[in-house]
Amino acid sequence: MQNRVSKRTLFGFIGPAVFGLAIVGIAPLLYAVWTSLHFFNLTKLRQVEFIGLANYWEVLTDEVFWQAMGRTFFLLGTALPLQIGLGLGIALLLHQPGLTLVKTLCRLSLVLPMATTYAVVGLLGQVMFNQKFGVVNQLMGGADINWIGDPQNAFIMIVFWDVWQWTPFVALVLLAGLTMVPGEVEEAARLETKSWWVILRYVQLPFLLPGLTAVLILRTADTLKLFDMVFTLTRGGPGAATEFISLMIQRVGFRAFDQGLASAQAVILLIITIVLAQIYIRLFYKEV
Amino acid sequence: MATIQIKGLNKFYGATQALFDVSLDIEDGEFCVFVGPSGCGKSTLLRTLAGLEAADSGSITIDGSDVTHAEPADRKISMVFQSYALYPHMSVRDNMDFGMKVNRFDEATRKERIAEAARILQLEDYLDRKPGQLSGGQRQRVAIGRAIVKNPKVFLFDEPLSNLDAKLRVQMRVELEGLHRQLGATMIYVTHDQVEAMTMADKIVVLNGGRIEQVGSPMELYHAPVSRFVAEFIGSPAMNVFEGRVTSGLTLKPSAQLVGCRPEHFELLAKGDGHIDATVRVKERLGAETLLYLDTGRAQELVARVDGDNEIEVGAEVGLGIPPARLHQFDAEGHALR
Amino acid sequence: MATIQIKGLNKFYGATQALFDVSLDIEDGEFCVFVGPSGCGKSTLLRTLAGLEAADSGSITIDGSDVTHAEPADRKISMVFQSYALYPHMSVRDNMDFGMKVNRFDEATRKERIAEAARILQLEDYLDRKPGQLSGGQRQRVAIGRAIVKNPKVFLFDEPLSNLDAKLRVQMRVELEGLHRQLGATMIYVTHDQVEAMTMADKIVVLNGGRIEQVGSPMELYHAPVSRFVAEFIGSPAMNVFEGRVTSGLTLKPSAQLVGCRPEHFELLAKGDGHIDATVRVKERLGAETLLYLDTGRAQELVARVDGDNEIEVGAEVGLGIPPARLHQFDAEGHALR
Amino acid sequence: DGHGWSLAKAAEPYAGTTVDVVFLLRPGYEAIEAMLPAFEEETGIKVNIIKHPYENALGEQVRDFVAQGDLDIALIDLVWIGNFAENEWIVPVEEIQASYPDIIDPDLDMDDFFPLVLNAFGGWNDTIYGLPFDNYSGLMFYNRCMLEEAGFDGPPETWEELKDTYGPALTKDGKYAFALQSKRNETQSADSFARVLWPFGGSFLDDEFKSNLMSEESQAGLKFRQDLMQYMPDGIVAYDHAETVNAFAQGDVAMITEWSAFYSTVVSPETSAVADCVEIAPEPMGPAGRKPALGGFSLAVAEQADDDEKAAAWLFIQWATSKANAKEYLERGGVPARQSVYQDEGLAETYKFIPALVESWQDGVPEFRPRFAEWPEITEIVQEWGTKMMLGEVTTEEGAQEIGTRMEEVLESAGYYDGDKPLAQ
Amino acid sequence: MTSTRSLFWQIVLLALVIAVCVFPFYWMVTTSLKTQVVALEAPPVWIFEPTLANYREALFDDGVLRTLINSLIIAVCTTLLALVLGVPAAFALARFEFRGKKDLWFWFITNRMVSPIVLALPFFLIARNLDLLDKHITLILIYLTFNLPIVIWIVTDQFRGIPYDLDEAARLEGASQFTIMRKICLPLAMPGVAVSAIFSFIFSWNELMFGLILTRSEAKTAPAMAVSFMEGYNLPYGKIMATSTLIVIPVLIFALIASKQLVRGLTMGAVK
Ligand SMILES: Nc1ncnc2c1ncn2[C@@H]1O[C@H](COP(=O)(O)OP(=O)(O)OP(=O)(O)O)[C@@H](O)[C@H]1O
Ligand SMILES: Nc1ncnc2c1ncn2[C@@H]1O[C@H](COP(=O)(O)OP(=O)(O)OP(=O)(O)O)[C@@H](O)[C@H]1O
Ligand SMILES: [Mg+2]
Ligand SMILES: [Mg+2]
Repeated sequence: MQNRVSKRTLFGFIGPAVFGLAIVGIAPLLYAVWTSLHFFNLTKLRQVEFIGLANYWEVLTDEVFWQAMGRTFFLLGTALPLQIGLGLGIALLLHQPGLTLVKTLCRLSLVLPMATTYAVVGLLGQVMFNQKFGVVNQLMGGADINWIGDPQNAFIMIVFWDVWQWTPFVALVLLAGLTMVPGEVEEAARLETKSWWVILRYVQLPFLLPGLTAVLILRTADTLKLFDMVFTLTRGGPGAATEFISLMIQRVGFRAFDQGLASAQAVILLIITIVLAQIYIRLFYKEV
Repeated sequence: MATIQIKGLNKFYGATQALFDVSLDIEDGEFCVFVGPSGCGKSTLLRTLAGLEAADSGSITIDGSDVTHAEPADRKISMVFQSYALYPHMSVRDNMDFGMKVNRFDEATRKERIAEAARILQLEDYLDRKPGQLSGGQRQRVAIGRAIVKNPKVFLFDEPLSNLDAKLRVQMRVELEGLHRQLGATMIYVTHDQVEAMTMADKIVVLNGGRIEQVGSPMELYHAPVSRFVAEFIGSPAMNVFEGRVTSGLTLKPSAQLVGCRPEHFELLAKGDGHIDATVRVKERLGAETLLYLDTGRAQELVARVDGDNEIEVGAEVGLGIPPARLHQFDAEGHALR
Repeated sequence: MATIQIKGLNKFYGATQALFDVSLDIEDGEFCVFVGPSGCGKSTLLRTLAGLEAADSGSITIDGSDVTHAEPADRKISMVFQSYALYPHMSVRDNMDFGMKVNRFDEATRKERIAEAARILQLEDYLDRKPGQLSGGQRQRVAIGRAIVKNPKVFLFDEPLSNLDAKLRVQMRVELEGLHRQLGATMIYVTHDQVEAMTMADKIVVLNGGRIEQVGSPMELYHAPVSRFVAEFIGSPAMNVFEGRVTSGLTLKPSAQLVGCRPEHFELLAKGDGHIDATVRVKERLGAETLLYLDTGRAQELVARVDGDNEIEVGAEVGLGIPPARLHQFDAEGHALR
Repeated sequence: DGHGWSLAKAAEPYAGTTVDVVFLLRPGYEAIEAMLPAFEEETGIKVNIIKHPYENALGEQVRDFVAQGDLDIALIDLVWIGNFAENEWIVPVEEIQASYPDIIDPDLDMDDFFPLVLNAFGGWNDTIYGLPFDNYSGLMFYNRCMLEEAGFDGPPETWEELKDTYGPALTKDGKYAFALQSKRNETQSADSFARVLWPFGGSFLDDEFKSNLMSEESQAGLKFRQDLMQYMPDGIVAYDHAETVNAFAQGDVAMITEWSAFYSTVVSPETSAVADCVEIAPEPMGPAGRKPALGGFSLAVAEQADDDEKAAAWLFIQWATSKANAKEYLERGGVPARQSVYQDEGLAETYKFIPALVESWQDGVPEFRPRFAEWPEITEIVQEWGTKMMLGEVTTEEGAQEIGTRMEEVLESAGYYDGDKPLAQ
Repeated sequence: MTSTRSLFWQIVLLALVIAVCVFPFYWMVTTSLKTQVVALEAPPVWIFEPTLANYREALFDDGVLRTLINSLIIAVCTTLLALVLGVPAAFALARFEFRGKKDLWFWFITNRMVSPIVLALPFFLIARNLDLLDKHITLILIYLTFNLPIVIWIVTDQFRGIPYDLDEAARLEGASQFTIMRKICLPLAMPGVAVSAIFSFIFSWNELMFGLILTRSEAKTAPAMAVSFMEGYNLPYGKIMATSTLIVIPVLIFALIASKQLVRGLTMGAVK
């Protein structure tokens, strides 16, 4: 296929999107880069001055920043495998033939977590995980677990909600990938082996890779951006147990009002995200 | 190598029945072809044999052991799919290797068998390519190679040549026949191309609407079809079947309603000399042979097949003779009368 | 209705050249078939004619006007794709209507033309169905209908029958021929099935590796191929071509290296009576005819085509006679010698 | 009235003006909101209230002032005043008085405000900007029934006593002696960290504005908090006001030190299971005295408002904090800062917190939390390391060291150490 | 070839998935029907006398209704805008040859990765200068930064899956590229368009940070409203859950209606 169109046609199609994104996306971003090179404290706007890379230096040498970063990647490293594992399980379950009604029901209920507002998840978490009147402790046989006030438990709780909310998305993406496997190819493999694992690993997985890459990119970006749910659930506490990178940036930028520093943090975060996305694409994405 | 017994097989898809009480014996080393129109249940029967579909009743025995409820992987069969079903992300070598690897064959055996299959199928130069980089014929051979290396008791083919062009189809047909001779394995082959059926089969099974219509050797089916359906299905162009009463001078059985004659069996005579008169409407020259489309003045057009050099002109009026040995007779329900 | 002149066409895909200096004249109302092996440039030539690919040099004239740089839509041609390319979300009616609608034909004309096309193609009952609800043959007809309603000067077909099964292919072939007669339009038809080429073409263009190998009527190509390539390409099974020196008793031209004889032209004689001796290795019975695969003791196997009733046995030793009129001779480069 | 001044008349030129103000979701604000129709009717001024939780209120206002937005009135927590004043986002009261002599209520009587409260909430660098509006003092709420059951006939006098005597006696059967809201937000720095600093003689800063957290006194206070935690519920570091008040109201905790504003919650049978047992006392004393927590808000006219809006804004502030309305405000759940209203003996019967409140407003520490512009940054640091300290992730020394270093960095870059800025807090 | 036993386990697992997905939602709804006293009862009660008071209060006293309408306007408009801008761009990425295509694609996707915290303040200041604060249009525009990439990502992929033959057939008939997109490819890419519309809607509807910072009252969004009840002083759990329920219901209805398309549209095939 070969489809070279005139510049005018091409521009007619992509122009509006590029233009639109440039305005709403690039302009503020450039502004943020500009602020990151300045001492820029909202409550001290008279003292704005160019300070070069000093903010970046401060971020890069700030232990707390890297702790938050490490915590964020720890969350990613805990939640994402769970989401992929459970999502894959659910996708495989839904991919089996038969039981149409239950499966339709299941697919519909998968939509529920995805549709739930992130901030609401946090609020709901406060209600359900409350040590005293929370239903979670009740369901665990009247356990007296302090979820929100204990650093470790609070982290587990965040993982739980992240997994609850995003596993359905992963499941649906993987299910879509599974349906891309030609039926006869799957059957050819079934003639060779009884093991579902072998079929998954050698036959279905290659078809799942594009979807998995998409999941990796989106989930990584979203985890690095994760804010609403944690903000409404623990606000980063107790201590710094759930202070992920975005909460930290928000704290620096909007509570301590040091926008220069916050912008530098955010720019570094963005660079990390983009590098990771590129790595994912290089590493995992193979065209079937 | 194995014999296969199918007994009273019924298969439903939801409410629709795809197979009706199918029973069939296939000998060890036989090349058995399933033919029939689209939707008649050929694939269903094959897939039920393979275990990809569960039989609703009846039994399947391969090599003496009942496999009706066995897993596909346990039936010691290989299957070649219409779409080839190659693993798109694996090289030719890995495609062939996969089945052996997952079944933990040792390295040496695997290498050896792949080399052997590649030699037989002339795939040596392509072992490291991906299926996407192969032509249709080559893919087909890879699919067959994948089947061979398993050393199965039974090969199943579901219209393996239907995606190939005519030339390649002929070539692959010959290759498959050679393979059958070479391996001596039992092979079951689904097609709706009766040239394939005729040339390859030891035994042809004609299916119609989920039921077995006739089982026999190619020549049995060609010369002695048990029904109008089989008569018209086998042979190309199809047998001319028409009402008996339009002929003159033929002795027909009392219950014969319809008579049939293959295009290649008409004798072209002068007008009035044969059993029916007709006018040549279209002449189709195929090189080695020529087809004549003949207008009898009735709704039904007849086809005659003559030599490539035949000089008869469009518009010529001829008489068609039917040699008695070539005459087929059918009753009102389409059953052949002998 | 239109004549087509192609002059010195070259076409590159990146660095690879797909067409080499192709020149060709097609008469008004002619049915012209492009044949050739896979990858020889048939589709490329057709698509360049249609304007879907731009020519790198050379010119295309349709009906006297130079269209080399015209938009596809301005060339007054219709094209039927191998995959049909029906719009899956539109009904049959809308599929046919689409082109007229975007070209702002008035309502009455559109209705009339669709009705007319549906009548010709017997699609009246299916006008409101979606392509997904049609059989292969019906889809094919819709694709043709979509081409017809535009009332084009030229029809282009790119392997339109290759997705159909053998039976349907024969049927559609006859329908297409009828259509050609009926419309009298210039048609260009790509295929690699030479049965199609032989039966349908007024003129066959044989392409090989991006070059035109021979242009001529079917019988010209069958009887007088200009090269070994054409000789082997036209006719099924292919012409037997083998070294001249293995024969005895034939008068060959001095530069003749290779001789050829079609399977249907061998005379079966007693051993030693013909020009070559051979042993029957395989006998393939196709019903109306039988193919004999003959071992001459050399690497090359010969094929002979005999009557369906021929009684010769596998293992029999025979002599093969080549009637002088049926003998083809080629020089070392494969050019035919006359 | 006698002066010939009336609200209606003063407001006449400004009728139809709308003033925008940020309010919190707290009883004091609900009280004014309920009283508002009277004001609007009388003046024709429309007050547009934008509600935010405390945690968002500062950011919201800062952004608005930075962007020269719509807010005509600033709602100022006492720790924000330095920030607002130094950025000149708010107008000094004197300036209003000079510019708009006609709208000044002759009954304004600035001296009637508790001086401590007026200066701390509304004043910066000897200038008064805002009038105290929603006013708190730290009080001790205790459950008389639980204490009596354990054999105490009154609340502890000192923090030591609370820990050593009341703690063990009241912590049992899933009940706890005490709860100190310590969530990682302003409660950590204001309600928890600062609360143990001052009574033990500690402070955030010394006279040179260097960290004083490593001093013996500061450390004593912080260590005391660690020791006290054994008598507090688990997860106290996740306790905001709501959890703390709730635990007290459900009878799970015997004593809390909370803002006066929660009085209505703990004595209302609708929200409290222990309404009948609630008693109020001043916060316990430490080695350095009582030094109770001090907090509250003032309202000030925003510099960015146009002339009419400024006048209208002042009229509203003046009305909301007026002597005349103080009683109604109190009865509707607010806590006024007018001395006159508390002279009414009858009220102290109904509102048991009044004596303790009045007492604490006599000698509080205005810089209980430093009120300079850097507080928003510093409070974040204190919140982070204060909670880590409580969780045992760092020792009190390590935490204090960390806070000190970071705090000094902030103050350094703010220019306090090279004499650019006066050492005002 | 599924035995009864494996069928049983399948049902058990599916039921478990359904239960885990649905339970929090169920709890949210039931809590929203509790009075504050019931909501705080420990251990929590499952059977109680439901009250609609929380809804009444949220909807009519606190103005949640208004914020829901705001959210609806914003989410619908930004979704439509993202589709209008994104679908043609996706078509160009899927169908046209031009230099820098991959880079352009990646740049589009990159926008999805930018943390809203970076953009919020600059956007706030810009919007302030243009007098766009607290206006629907501001959020509609800024939400493009995460909706447009999603639309382009999913729809490009869908367009790629449509046989190119169809384009050529239409071109031969004289259809312009725009007609080809609108009449031929778009109807066939509907699953992808629907999915990207769902996601755009969900992401916009759920967005909190921009909503908090760029709106105040006129254009205040529902999530910003829900969070604004979170005063540390006395959490009205019932009311918060009632608001939450009101927020979740519309997007849920929308998502359930379109859920059929979800799997077909989510192939995410071509990352390149
Ligand atoms: N998965 C299925 N669900 C429902 N019906 C089916 C299914 N597979 C096949 N059928 C039906 O069963 C019958 C037999 O189908 P089958 O595929 O065996 O035919 P076939 O002879 O292989 O046809 P073809 O030559 O077209 O491949 C048909 O009527 C078909 O519609
Ligand atoms: N888009 C393309 N880009 C690069 N090379 C191409 C492209 N299309 C065709 N070719 C090459 O051009 C040559 C001619 O291809 P073309 O499709 O015309 O062959 P064909 O005769 O139609 O073959 P077939 O019978 O397989 O359809 C082939 O070598 C092919 O690989
Ligand atoms: Mg089939
Ligand atoms: Mg082609």
